[in-house]
Order: sequence, then structure tokens, then C-alpha cells
Amino acid sequence: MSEKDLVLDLKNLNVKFVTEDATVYAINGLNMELERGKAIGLVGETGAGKTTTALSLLRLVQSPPGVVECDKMEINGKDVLTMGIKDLESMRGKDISMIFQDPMTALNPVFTVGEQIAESVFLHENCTKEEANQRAIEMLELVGIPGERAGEYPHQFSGGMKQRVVIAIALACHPQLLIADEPTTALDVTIQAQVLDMMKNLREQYQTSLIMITHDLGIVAEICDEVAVMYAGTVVEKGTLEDVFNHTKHPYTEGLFNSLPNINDRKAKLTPIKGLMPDPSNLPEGCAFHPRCPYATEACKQPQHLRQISDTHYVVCDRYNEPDFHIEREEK
Amino acid sequence: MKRLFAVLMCLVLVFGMAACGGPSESGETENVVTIAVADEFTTFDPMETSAEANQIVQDLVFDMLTDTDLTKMENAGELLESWEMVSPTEWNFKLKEGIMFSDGTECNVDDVFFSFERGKEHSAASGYIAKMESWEKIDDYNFTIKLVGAGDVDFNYTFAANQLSVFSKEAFESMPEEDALKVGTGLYMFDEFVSGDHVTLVKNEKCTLYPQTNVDKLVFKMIPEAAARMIALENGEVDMIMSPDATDYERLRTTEGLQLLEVTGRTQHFICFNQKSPNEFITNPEFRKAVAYAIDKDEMILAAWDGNAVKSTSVQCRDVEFYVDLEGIPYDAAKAQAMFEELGAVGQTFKLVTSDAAHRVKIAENFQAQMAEYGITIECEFMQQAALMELCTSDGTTSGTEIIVMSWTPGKNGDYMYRNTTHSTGGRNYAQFNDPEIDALIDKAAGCEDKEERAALYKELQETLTYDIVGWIPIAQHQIYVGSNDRIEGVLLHPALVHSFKYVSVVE
Amino acid sequence: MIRYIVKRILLLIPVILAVSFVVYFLMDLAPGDVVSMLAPQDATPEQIEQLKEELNLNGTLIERYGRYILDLLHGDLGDSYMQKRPVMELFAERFPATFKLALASQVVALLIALPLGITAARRRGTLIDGASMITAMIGVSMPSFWLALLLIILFSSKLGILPSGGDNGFASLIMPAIALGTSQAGSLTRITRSGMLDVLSSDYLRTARAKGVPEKTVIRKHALKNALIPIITIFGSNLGNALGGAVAIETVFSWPGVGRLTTTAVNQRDTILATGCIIMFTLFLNVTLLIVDIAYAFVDPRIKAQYSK
Amino acid sequence: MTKKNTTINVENKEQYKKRSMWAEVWRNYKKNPSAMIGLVIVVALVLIAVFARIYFDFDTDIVQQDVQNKFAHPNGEHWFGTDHYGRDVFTRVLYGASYSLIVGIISVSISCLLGSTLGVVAAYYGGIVENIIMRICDVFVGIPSILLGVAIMSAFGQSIAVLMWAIGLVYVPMFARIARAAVLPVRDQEYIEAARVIGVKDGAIMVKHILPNALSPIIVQTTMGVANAILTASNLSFLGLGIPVPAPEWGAMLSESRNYIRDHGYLTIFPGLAIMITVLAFNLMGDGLRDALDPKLKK
Repeated sequence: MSEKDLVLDLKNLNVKFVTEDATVYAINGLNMELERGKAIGLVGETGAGKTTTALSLLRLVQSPPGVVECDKMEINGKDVLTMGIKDLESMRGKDISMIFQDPMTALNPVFTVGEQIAESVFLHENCTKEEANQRAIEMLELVGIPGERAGEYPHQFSGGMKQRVVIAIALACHPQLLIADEPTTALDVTIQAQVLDMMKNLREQYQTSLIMITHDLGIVAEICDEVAVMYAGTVVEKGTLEDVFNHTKHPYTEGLFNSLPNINDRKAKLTPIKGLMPDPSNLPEGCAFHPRCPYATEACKQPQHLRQISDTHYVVCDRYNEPDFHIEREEK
Repeated sequence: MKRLFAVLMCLVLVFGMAACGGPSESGETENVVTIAVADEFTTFDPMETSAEANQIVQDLVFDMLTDTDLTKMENAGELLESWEMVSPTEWNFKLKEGIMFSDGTECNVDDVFFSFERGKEHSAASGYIAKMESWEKIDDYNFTIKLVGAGDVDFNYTFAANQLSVFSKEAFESMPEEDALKVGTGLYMFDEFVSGDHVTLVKNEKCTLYPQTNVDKLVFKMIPEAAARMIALENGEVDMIMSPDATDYERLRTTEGLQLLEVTGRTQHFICFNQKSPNEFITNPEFRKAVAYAIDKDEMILAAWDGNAVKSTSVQCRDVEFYVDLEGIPYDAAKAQAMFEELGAVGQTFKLVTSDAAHRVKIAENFQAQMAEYGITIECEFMQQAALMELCTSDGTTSGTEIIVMSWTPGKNGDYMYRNTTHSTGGRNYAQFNDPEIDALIDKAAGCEDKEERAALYKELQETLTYDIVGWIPIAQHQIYVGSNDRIEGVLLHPALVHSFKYVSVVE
Repeated sequence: MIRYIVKRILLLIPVILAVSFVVYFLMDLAPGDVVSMLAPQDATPEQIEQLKEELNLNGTLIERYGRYILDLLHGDLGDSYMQKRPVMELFAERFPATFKLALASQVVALLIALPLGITAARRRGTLIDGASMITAMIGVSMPSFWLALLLIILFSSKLGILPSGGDNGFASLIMPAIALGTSQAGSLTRITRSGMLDVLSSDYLRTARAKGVPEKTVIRKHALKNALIPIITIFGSNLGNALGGAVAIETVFSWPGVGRLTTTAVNQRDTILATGCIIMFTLFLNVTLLIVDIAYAFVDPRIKAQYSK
Repeated sequence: MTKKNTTINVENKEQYKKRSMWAEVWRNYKKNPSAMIGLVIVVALVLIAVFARIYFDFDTDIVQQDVQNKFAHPNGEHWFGTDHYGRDVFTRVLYGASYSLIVGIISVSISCLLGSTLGVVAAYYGGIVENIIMRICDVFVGIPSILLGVAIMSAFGQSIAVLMWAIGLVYVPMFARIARAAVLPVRDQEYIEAARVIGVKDGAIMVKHILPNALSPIIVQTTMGVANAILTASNLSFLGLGIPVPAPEWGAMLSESRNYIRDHGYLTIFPGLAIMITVLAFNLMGDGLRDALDPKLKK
């Protein structure tokens, strides 16, 4: 385990937001590892803490009100936790960069797209302004936008084009780790496919590790090597695509799959997970999922433990302490 | 952000440079005297204006045929050597010889006649010119004038009007008007005028009419706020201030290096009744007398001028010719109360109008407070000067005015005051006089060549108006003040505010 | 862009005509007229008639206004009754002083408002934020002429370190500019803060941070340029307010500006001068707003695109 | 960032329906301390104004002079000293509150009523009506407000009624613009069309369906407008064109104090402070109302 070439090593991440009214526990003891060159999908409902996790990695959680606590946070072998602001700034965009959800607002309206790409290059690569501009044009062409449009402003681009620009900015300095936060949610379906395809190619080309944040299991299946399922600020199940998709262990993951329409059996009823996400300022005792879980017992109100199913497959559910416990999906 | 701040700082610097560049170039040895005035100077042309703020400056550049000698307070020749009244309608005049304009030409009868002709075209001067039927040149320095109608025994006073300043004919014929207007016989020449800020005069080396002084430059700085003028004097920004506020008199008197100059003004302030008002109290002379008994003028003077005014007892002003010192109607609260009660005036309400000038407001407010003690309510209305003038000179039966706080500045000669304010045809008949007897008296006095008979006629007029008719209640003639530092001397104060700076010099 | 400017300028013509109508008629309604102010106290009826002739005051109101408008359409604002000089000349003489004062007050306002507003936004919700906003609010609530008097009491009367009035160099500009600028700083601080807050919570700043832009650059380059947009918008109307608000300040500080000229003209019933000055004021105000709108386009490319349509 | 979960159970729903919009606004308003300070000051000022009007007699306490006792600096007997007529400044400042409040409130009511009506009518009818109204507004917005006020005061003379109309008229265009901007988005909504189809009169549609949409910005603008109006009134009084003396209007008191700033600075300080506190209170209230009426805008 220790000789793995990890690009991300995260141990026991806790993030809470302290306001006058209440304390919101957004991330609760989250662990994550990612090997160089691999792609992991971070899946979960809205509000599960996916974006907060990403921002924590960039150390961009607003403080106050945010409080970030962690046992270990290493990116590309560097300890992010103890870094000074200067080192953090040189790390962002160079070692790790991020693609944001909404391309409409992610670009600064008063600078040209070329300027915005070049700025990143100029900051991190030891080069002149001209070289940075040249690189910006190359990057634009790489994401499929004619280089001569570098002088245009964001409002002159369509949504999909903007997302390409955002991707160009994120990849401009060839980061080791790229976080893509629902990069296609705001786009049309046809554009989605194009952008995903492009991202896949680019990732292979640059050997970039990827954290793909999404609630779309289809995207995960297409792009990722591993999957981590998040619920209420923690990872409840993690494994390879094969592990999680075909040997689902956690009741919540099962719920997620059940709420997808089945193309083979279009008459089958959708079975959504009943109830709502818990209020993160007032999380249930023990397993946060137990009030919604069809398999829940009294024991689920106790603190849960990580259970290793195989070399790659982990689940957090103490019902597996009972030797013959299994969920319905496994039977199929 | 850094750039933005740089831009802001640059702006600040530019302001600094632009502002500092100006005044510093003046030489070290020049004697500059700066006078802070309250009102705005607006024009070089004496024929365009009758405002004291202009005349005070123009008087230094141009000279008239006669002028008030402020040391003796009497009319004296300025450009004129002498004159002679042949009859009330025919006068002979002789100019001083060798008086030079600043352009180097000598002042002669042609220049005087040219100025008369020019005066016809300007409304401010035409009234004076209209008194003359014809003028005739005898030689370069002598001329004769025929007057219209019955003539005027005081005609020499007319020539003291600033509007009849003498211009250089030569200058007007050879240069554009705006330059010709800078050529005069006075001790100074116009140098610079920044509208609303200052006007600068420089010494006219060619002047022969007045002795040369050691002042090279005279700056009139316009500072409308009295407190600001005082601060400027104390901080040494100016050498002299016009009309300091009453609160500062004491400080000017007692502070080392400062002085307070004063003269009793010729402006009389009075409480005036509209004798054509439909209100029967107002048109009743007994009521008006009762009000006269009711007013404590001393208190009013204390409120309005901090006590710095001379109480008036007669409708006529003190230093006017043929003034007789009357006792007037004294303050007698008990008598007033009795009269009011007899007339049934207690509990009545009267309207008072006046302008928003500070001293008038103060008089009105004090009057209101005093009358309240007799159970009489005064409703005050304050309006702008222009509005008040129009209201008070319009027909008294419909104007709606009852009581007015007003003031009036007469000329030096006796006729001027009576004719304008108490004659039924007078242009400033604020009290709406319409009394044929008074009219006849005024006309008779004006045409009277015998001095003693005239004096008697004016005495009768003065007594009738003060004791019997009481068209207005005279309150006071206020003191006129000028503050100065001890660097300069020689200012002559004028009771109608046209102070003279001709003899100002810097103390060596 | 040029078409847009031309359109805006053409739209000014009816505005100017309407302003002239309103002010001219208001002035005519005012009791009292300039003749009674100008005539000597012993003026004869003939003199008064002559004066009216000289001032071109004959005829009915409509006739007089008609003559005025005809001249105005030829770009002639007439001659002042009191001062007997072309209004345009008088205005041109006095306007630079007022403009200098208004501009200087804006510099003061910006120097106060930008640091205060930006700090408040960045320390949002803290004591500093509260204190800044209360300070700004007090600034707005203070009558500028009152502040002017207080400044004179302190700096001229008590300390004697600044001149009490007049337009004589940089020192004389300090107090008027502060008096006039402070109330403007109040509203400007609020605008800066809310503009900055909008920007600070925006996604594009997160993008900038995520690509490793140093925090200082994030604020000064990315945030401020966007926050500048509402500040520029308010700058135009603030400059206008400063021009108008300068009236009392000019009186207190003996400042030789147009505000004083205009109020004197109104008081003396110098209809021509008053109307002319207010027209010029209005014209200037509108041109300033136009310039601001154009400046706006240079900061915000989205607006520029709109204008060229 | 995770949002607070707003689960609404059935009982809560009932309460929500019963609680009117205004109670909600008040609930939000109460939470804002500076807004509450503003409200408390305004209430106190109203009480002072009423009290001063009842307790003091205009002729004796305000107008009557005691010239012998002028320029008494603040002391135990005269808290704010006496002025150049020996009148007690404290009494005059208290009495002056009523003038500022009356002028502020009535003049803003004038501009609010006229302005909002014009704005709503302009927005509702659109086309040429809208064009004419808004162009007229443009003209008046273009004239510096103090100068327009000076011209109006000169034309109609100095009195409290003219002053209120002058200030009221000056701010009409602002209200018209705000009202129009607020109701413009509603104009073409289908429910307006529906109301018209079933024969509701234009006036009724404007009052019932359109006006409520403009209420929030108008209320905020009205409160802030009172602050502005008080400032403008004191500015005009300072220039000698406001409420005539001897009424103790604060701006006029400041104007009178100008000649005495060197030795009797207290005459300048107190009326100015009174203006500042009053204007500040209305501004704080307006700010609080803005936040309370539209929590989304809260910055």
C-alpha cells in the first residue's frame, strides 16, 4: 500500500461551517487516495459535500465561516496543510487545478479569454507575457476553439465554448491533479458528450489524475477508474468501477442505482430513495443514512466502521458484521 | 488599485501645481494692499451701475466733476476748479487745468461733454443728464449749462454721482470700449478682474489730480461671509475688511495691531406704514403714534446692531443739509398701552413685510417681540429684496402691505429725501404718501433761493412728518465700520458706503 | 458607438429647451424684477423705461421668451442684466472654479470610499465592517455646509493653518473639497462595498484563485475592475450632485464659482443669467453622464457590445 | 456550501399562511440593531416634536428675546447656550424638530404619490404616454436639485408650504423612475392580460395588480427620501430660502450662526448635530427596511 505513487493522500478530513445560528458539519472524517494517472469519480446527491471536498483540497474553503481540520493532506507529495500562502498559490493551477460547475459565471467578464488563460501560464511557468499569450492560443486550439478568438470576451462565447475555455485554463499548466466539479451539468446533452470526450482525450494525453465530481453515474462509468460514493460528508463506499457497479455493497449506493431508469426494462418502476438528505447541522447519530435505510437496525445508530471487502473495495456499513447480511442488488 | 491611487494622487498634485503657480510671481518690493469686500464687483463701467460695491472701485479709476469731501463732509470740486450759479437754471463751471488721463492726454471740456453724451445712452446716468437742457463750451476749461424747468439750486450735487464719471473722449475714439473704459484720471488703473473673486488696481503713475502714494497694487477681494472676512484679517490674508459683524467690533478695537474705523451711516432704518392700506388702524395717525410710543428703540438697536447705531428721532437723516434736531416721539410704554386700548388695537394682528437682509430681519423680530408685550400680534413675512421693492412701490391700496421694515439712504442735499420718499410722485414712496400740502411744501422748498426761508420750510416739513403724519417711525442710523490692521492708513469712510481709498498708504 | 453618442447628444436638445422654459417661466413668476434692482433710488419713470429698453425687457412674457429661444438656438445665451456681459463669458469665467472644486471633492470621496468600502467588503460581518458602514452613513447624513463651518472653526479660526476662503492655491482647496467630498464619500463607500461583495462572492474570483493568482492580485486586478463598474456609474451623478451641492459651500468659502453666481442671479432676478447658468449646468451634467456611460463601456465589454448594436 | 435544510411540516405551513408579509418584514427588521436604533431615534424625534409643540409657546419661548443675555455659552440653565437674541438654543433645537419632520415627511409624500402614480401609469400604458412622462422626468433630473429648489422658492416666496412643494416636486422624477422600473417586468404578465380580458378597469388593475410589485422599492425610497428632503430643506434654509425666521428651523439656525463661528461655535454645533442625527436615523431605517423587505439583497 505504501509503495503506491499517490498524487492525493487525504486522511480524516473534517470541514464545518460555524455561523451564529448553527454549526454545519459538511465533511465528516473523509479519506481519499488517488494514484497518479488514475481517475476517481466522486458521486453523491446535491449537498453531500462533494464541492466542499474539492475546495478543501485547494484550501479555498472560505474562512470564516469554514473550519478545515485534517490529519493528512498531501498533494503530489507536498503537505498542503502546513503550506504558507505563497506556496499554496504556486501550487494552485500548477499541481492541482479545478474546473467549476457553471461556466457562465466562472469567467471574469472584463478580461479576454486569452488573458485569462495566459495569466495562469504567466504565473506558474517562467516565461514572458508573449510566450504566455502564445500558450493561451495553443490551449484554446487544443480545446477546439480557433486561436484568433483569444481576444474576445467571455460574453461572446456560448456555454459549451465557455466550459472549454474553463478547461483550457485548468489544463494550461499541465497540473498533476485536476478536479472537475460537475463540468457538464450546465450544458446541453450533445455539448456534454463533446466536452467529456475532449476531457478524456486530454487526460490521457497529459497523464493527469482526475477527480470527477458528479451525480451522474453514467459519466463515472465512462471516464473513471474508481468510484467513491459520498453521503452526508463522508465516503460510504469506495472501489473500482467493477467493485461498485457490479458488487454494490452499501445500501445508499444501491439506492442511487435504483433511482436510475432501466433502459432494458422500461416498464419497471423507479424506486427513489425515500426521505431527504439530513440537515447537516443536525446529523443523525451513527450511520447518517440509517433514517432512510431499508436495512437499518438499532445498531446503525452506533458509530460505523470501515470494512474492507477486497483489495480495492471498501464500505462503511456495520450491518456486514452479520455474516449473512446482503443487500438486494447483490442478489441479481 | 495601485494604478487607481496613482491616478488620484496625480490629480491631487495637478491641483496643487495649478493652484500654486499663480500668485507667487509678484515682486518682493511691491506694496500690495488687500481689502476684503462683502459684495461682488461686477463691472468697470460707472454708467452701468449704481451699486456701492462697484462704485467704491470705480471711484479710484475715474473722477467726477464734484465729489463729497469726506474730511469735511461737504460737496467739493473734484475735476472742477470752481462753479457759479447764475440762476437756478443757468450754471457756469471751470475745470482744473493740467489733469491727465492715464493714456497721457489732458482732460478738457470735450471729454466732459463726451461723457454727458455717453450718459444719455445709459439708463443709470440718463436721469442726471435729463436735468440739463443744454451745455455749451466756452473754452477748453470753461463751460456753461442750462437746466430744465425751474432748475435746481443744488445742481452741483448732481455731478457727484459716480454715474457721471468723466471718460477720455480720445480713448473711446481710438480703442475698443472695453479698453477705453480702463482710461481715467484716477490714482489707479484697472489691472485684473476675476469674476467673483477679486479685482486688482495698479498705481497710475501719470495721475496729477491726487498725490502719489506708496501703494503699488490695490486688491479688492470678495468675501461674502463676515466671519470669513474677520478670520482673513486676523490671519493676515487681507489688510482691511468692510462691514465686520457686530460681534467682532470689540475684538477689532482691543486687539494689538488691529483697528476699528467707524462713521455714522446716512442710511435711516424705519418702520413704515402703508397709508393706503384698507386696514383702518394702519391709516389712523393715532395708531401710528401709539406704535411710535410703544417701541423701545434702544432695545431694538441692541438687537439689530449690538447697540452700534445712532437713535433716530426725526424722519430726516442727521448729516443731510437743513436737518433739525427734533426730540421726536419718545418711548412711553404706559402711554402706548393706554392708546392701544383706547383704539381697540389690543388683540389685533398686523402683517409685516421686509426683506431677508440680516438687520431688517432682526428689527422685525424684535418689533414682533416688543409688540407681543402689548398684546398685539405681528405676523412677519420675509422676502427677497427685489420682491419687497416691487411690492412697496406698487399701489398701496392693493399691495396688501401694512407694516414694512425699510431703510433709505438720502443724498447730501435736503430735497433728495423728501422728493423721493414723501412726495406723492416719488419713486420710493414706501409709506404711500398722498398729501397735496406736503407736495406743495417740497416743491416750494426746492425752488427757494433764500437759504433761511428754505431752512424754515424744511423744518416745517420735518416736524409735520415726524409728529403729525408718522408715515414711518424712524429707528436708527447704524454705524458703518471698517476693520483694518495697522500696516495701512488713510482710509476715508463714507456714510453711504462709497468709502474712499484714494489716500491709503502703507505705513513705512 | 459613434451613432450612440450622436443619438444621446441629439436627445439633449429637447431637454435643454424644456429646462430653459421651466427656469425662464419660474423666474418670471418670481415677484420683483431686475429693473427695481438696477435703477438708482431716485430714478425717474423715463429712466425706468429706458432701462427696460436697454435690457430688452419689453413685450409680453411669450414675446420675451420667444426672443430668448431664438437666440438660444443660435447658441447665444444673451447678456446678463446685472453684469451687462454675455452669460456664456461669465459662465466660462466662473465654471472652472466650480469644476475644480467638484472634481477635487470626488478625489476626496474616492480616497475615503475605496479603502473603506473594500475593507468593509473583505471583512464583511466584522466590527470593522460595521464601523466603516456607520462612518459612511454619518458622512451621508452630515449637511456639507455644516461640515464646512466646523472645518473653518477648527482649521482657520482656531488653528489658523488653512485660508478661510477664496480660490488661492492648493491650501484653499483642501477644506471645500473635504466638506463637499465627505457626503459623497458616504454613498460611494456603500456602492463600493456592495459592488465588492457581489464580486467577492462571484465564481470567477474562485476561478482566479484556483489557478493560483495571488490574493492581492485577485482583489486589485480581478475584483476591483468589476467592482469599478457600479462606482463609475455613480461617479457621474455624484459629480452632478457635487456641482449642485457646491452652492452652499461656495458661499461659505467665498469660492468664485458658478453656484454663487447662479443664486445671486436668481436673487437679483437676473433671469437671463440664471436661466443661462442652469442650462449650462444641465448641459454639463448630461455631458458628464454621457462620458461616464462611455467610460463604462471601456471597463465593461458587455456594455460596449450593447452600444454598438 | 451546504445550505440549511428548510423542512416545512404541516403545522408550520398554517402559521406561514396566517403570518402576513408585514409581520415577516417586521421580524426581519427587528433583527437589525442599527435599523432599530434608527427607528428608536425617529420615534423619539416625533415625540420630541409633539412635546415641544405642546409644551412650548411659540410667542414666548421661541420668539421672545432677551437681548441682555445673548451669547451665554452652554451652562446649567441654558444647556445649549443662548443665541444672538438671548434665546435658549436648546428650546429652539427641540422645537425645530417639528419643522424638519413635517417638511421631510410631507414633501416626500408629495413626491411619492405623484412620482409613483406617474411611474405606474407610464409603465402600464407604455408607448407614447410612457415616453412623454419619462422624458419630462429626464428634464427635471438633469437640473441640479438645489438650483431648481432655489428657483421655485424664489418664484413662489418663502413659506413652509412652498418649501414642501418645492422639495416634493424636485424628487418626483426619482420616484417615477423607481416605480416604473419596478412594475415594468409585471406589465406584460399574463395575469394582467387576464384581468383586462374579464373587464377590470385600468385604474383597478394598476392599483390592485401592478402597484403592489413596486411597493418595496418605493417604501425604501420614501424612508431614504425623508432623509434627503430634510437635508435639502436645511440647505435651502441655509441659503436663506427656506422657512422664514423666527421659526427655529435647523438650517436657518445654522445660517444665522455663521457670523458667530469664531467666538460662539456652539451655535453652529447643536443645530448641525440635530440635522445629522435626524437624517442618520432615517437613513438607518431605510437601510434596515431595504434588508427586511428583500432578504435576498442583504449584503
